Amino acid sequence: MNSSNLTETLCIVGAWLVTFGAVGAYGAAVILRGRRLSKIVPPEQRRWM
Amino acid sequence: MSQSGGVLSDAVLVARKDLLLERRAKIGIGQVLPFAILVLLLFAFALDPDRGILKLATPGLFWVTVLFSAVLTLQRSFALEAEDGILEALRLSGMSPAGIYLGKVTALTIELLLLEAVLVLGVAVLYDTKFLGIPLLFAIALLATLGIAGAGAVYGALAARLRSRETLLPLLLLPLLAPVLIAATRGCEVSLEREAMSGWSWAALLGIFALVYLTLGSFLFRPLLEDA
Amino acid sequence: MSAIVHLRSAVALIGRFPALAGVNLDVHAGEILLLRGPNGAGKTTLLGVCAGLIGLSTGEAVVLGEDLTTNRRAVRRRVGLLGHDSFLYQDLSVVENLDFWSRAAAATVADGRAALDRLGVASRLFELPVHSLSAGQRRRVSFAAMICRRPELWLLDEPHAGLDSAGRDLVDGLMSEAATSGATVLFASHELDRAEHVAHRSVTISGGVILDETPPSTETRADS
Amino acid sequence: MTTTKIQSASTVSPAPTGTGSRGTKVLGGFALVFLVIAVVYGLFISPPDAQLGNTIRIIYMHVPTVMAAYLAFIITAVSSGMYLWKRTEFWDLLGSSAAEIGVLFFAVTIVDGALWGKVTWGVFWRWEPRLTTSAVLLIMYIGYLAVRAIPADPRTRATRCAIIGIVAIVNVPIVHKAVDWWRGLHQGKTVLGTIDPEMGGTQLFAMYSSLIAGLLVCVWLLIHRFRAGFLAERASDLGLDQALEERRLESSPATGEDA
Repeated sequence: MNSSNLTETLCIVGAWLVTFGAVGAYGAAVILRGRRLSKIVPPEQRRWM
Repeated sequence: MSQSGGVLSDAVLVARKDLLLERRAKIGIGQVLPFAILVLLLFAFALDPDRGILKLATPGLFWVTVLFSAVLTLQRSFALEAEDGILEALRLSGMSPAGIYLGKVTALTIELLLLEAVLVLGVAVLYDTKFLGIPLLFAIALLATLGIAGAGAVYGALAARLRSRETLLPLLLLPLLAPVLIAATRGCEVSLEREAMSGWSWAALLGIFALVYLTLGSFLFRPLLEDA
Repeated sequence: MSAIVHLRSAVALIGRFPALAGVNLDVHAGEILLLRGPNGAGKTTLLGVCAGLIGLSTGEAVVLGEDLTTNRRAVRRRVGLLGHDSFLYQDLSVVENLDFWSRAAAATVADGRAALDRLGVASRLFELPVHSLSAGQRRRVSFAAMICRRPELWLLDEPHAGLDSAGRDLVDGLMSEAATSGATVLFASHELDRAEHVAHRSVTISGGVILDETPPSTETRADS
Repeated sequence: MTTTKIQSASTVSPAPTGTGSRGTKVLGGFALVFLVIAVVYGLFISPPDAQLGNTIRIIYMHVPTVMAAYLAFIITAVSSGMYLWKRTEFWDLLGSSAAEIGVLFFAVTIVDGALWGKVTWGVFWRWEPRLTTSAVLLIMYIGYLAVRAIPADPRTRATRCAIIGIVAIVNVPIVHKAVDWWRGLHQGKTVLGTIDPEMGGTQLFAMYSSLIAGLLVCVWLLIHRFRAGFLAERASDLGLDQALEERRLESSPATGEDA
């Protein structure tokens, strides 16, 4: 009983952590990549709508 | 566009050329077929035949073997077109891309069907399978093979010029063929009378798969030949 | 006379490398034009552009009256390209290759056989697979597969390479014959002595541009 | 500062130093609000489900991610078709960006599904139709990314990817059908996949807010990824003018090594 409750809690917390962790890490990687590339590309070619 | 001939005559020309190449080089008979039989033997070693697992799993093992052999056949079939500037020559020839595609698919289907015929004999002898529901078995084999060749020719052509084609083609193709594996295996189980459900709905699914990919391939082969 | 090949500021990229960096070139009907230049100058790319195989990223290209910037496919059946590659199936025999390629290009099997005769391919070789031929013999078969389509524009990349002197004479003869019968020949060669003898005119390509544009005129109407 | 003539209604400001813009900031803000609501309601306020118990809290993550993944794959498919028609860089970049995001969300979906399975069935994996289908589809799109990663001429690479994008999406319903029939449909469709209409008010609220948050995050990521891809293309173009110059200089003498 107790151990199954523990598994349940772990799995629920795990699911949220995996989701937020993976999406967050990907988002951070994309944004950092964008910043790095922005330093190379001349400003007139990076005007966003 | 192709002024003379048209899609069908181009397809016949390409299919006859491919079958002639197989007759001359004998890669299918000399290498792919022995490989397929070897896989059947290995399955027998891996799954102890005395416990009856082999018998239960026969349709699945058969189709997995066919899929692996199909990957090899496809690789060979499109490696031929990628060397010696053949792809440029095909583009220069003015043949319709859909015709070339359908020709490749026809030749592949015939080669794979022959391979399956030999494998069925192998299964019958090695695994002691009894065949019932022969018409269904034929329909399943034909439609599944058309689907494998139809989808395979698209990805075979796409991977042909890549340096990593040996690893990439199975990665791309096998997930795509998962429905074919499921439907063909289940359909065969029905025809071997292990399942109660009607097998013709599986044949219909295979038919839809084949139709979808033959249509798609006929349209996609032009950009594939031009730019991929 | 209008130009069979008309290129203006043609830039062609191979990957991201500018193999052609702004080519201006006119080739006139019935002309035999020699393309000279060091390795990697862009000769092969230029021939590929004329054949409609390689697209331009900028510039104009009109070949045999077809605008290649809008449609590269229309020109293909009307040109014959002899490249570095053999364009032959190695496992098929000589006649099987010729039969396939002649029919693929909407010519007849008889055209293919005639072309083999024309190239002096001995009939004892007909049934041999292409991979067992010598380089020179293979070159003759490739050449036969090219001329059986009766191209209006011949694009030859090193047509003399790998041939014996009899073969080279034969190629020169074929080029002259083609030009007199109304076709146009554009060929790249390193065999300058021989090539300059057969060519009506020559241009040098280097670094992806034509160095000596013989017609000084800027626009299409070069000569009348 | 550099005053470019293409200043739209947005603020007159220097060129951005990254892939962000006012639009993405607003979008990201909304996404953040919904995410906070989703966390508060999904993890704390909403009660356990009558049937699913506390595992419904995994579903609050599972449904948004799978929906975001399908949205991304649909964008990839549409962009692939549009690329083959229009042949513009825009559609190529949009399609490949969406495919990458789709794979991300789909992988997360499968992990969430397995965790849900661990609680519900006691095992991480069962040959349950939806899990199986998802695994097959995920590998299909991993193949797409593998092809994308192969260096090639931009047009060639874009064409290859567009073809795979089209072929893959066509396969989605077929895989679904095949796997559903294969397993004989013993898992109810409402459990994993769509929203159960029987849900209570706070549960529904938690579900919808996490769903909206998921889709907003997906679009936000897509815009950033698209811009990063665009910048990467411009960065590799940078050499082009220079390469053309260098190429023309090759024609000066002393470089010829005639045979």
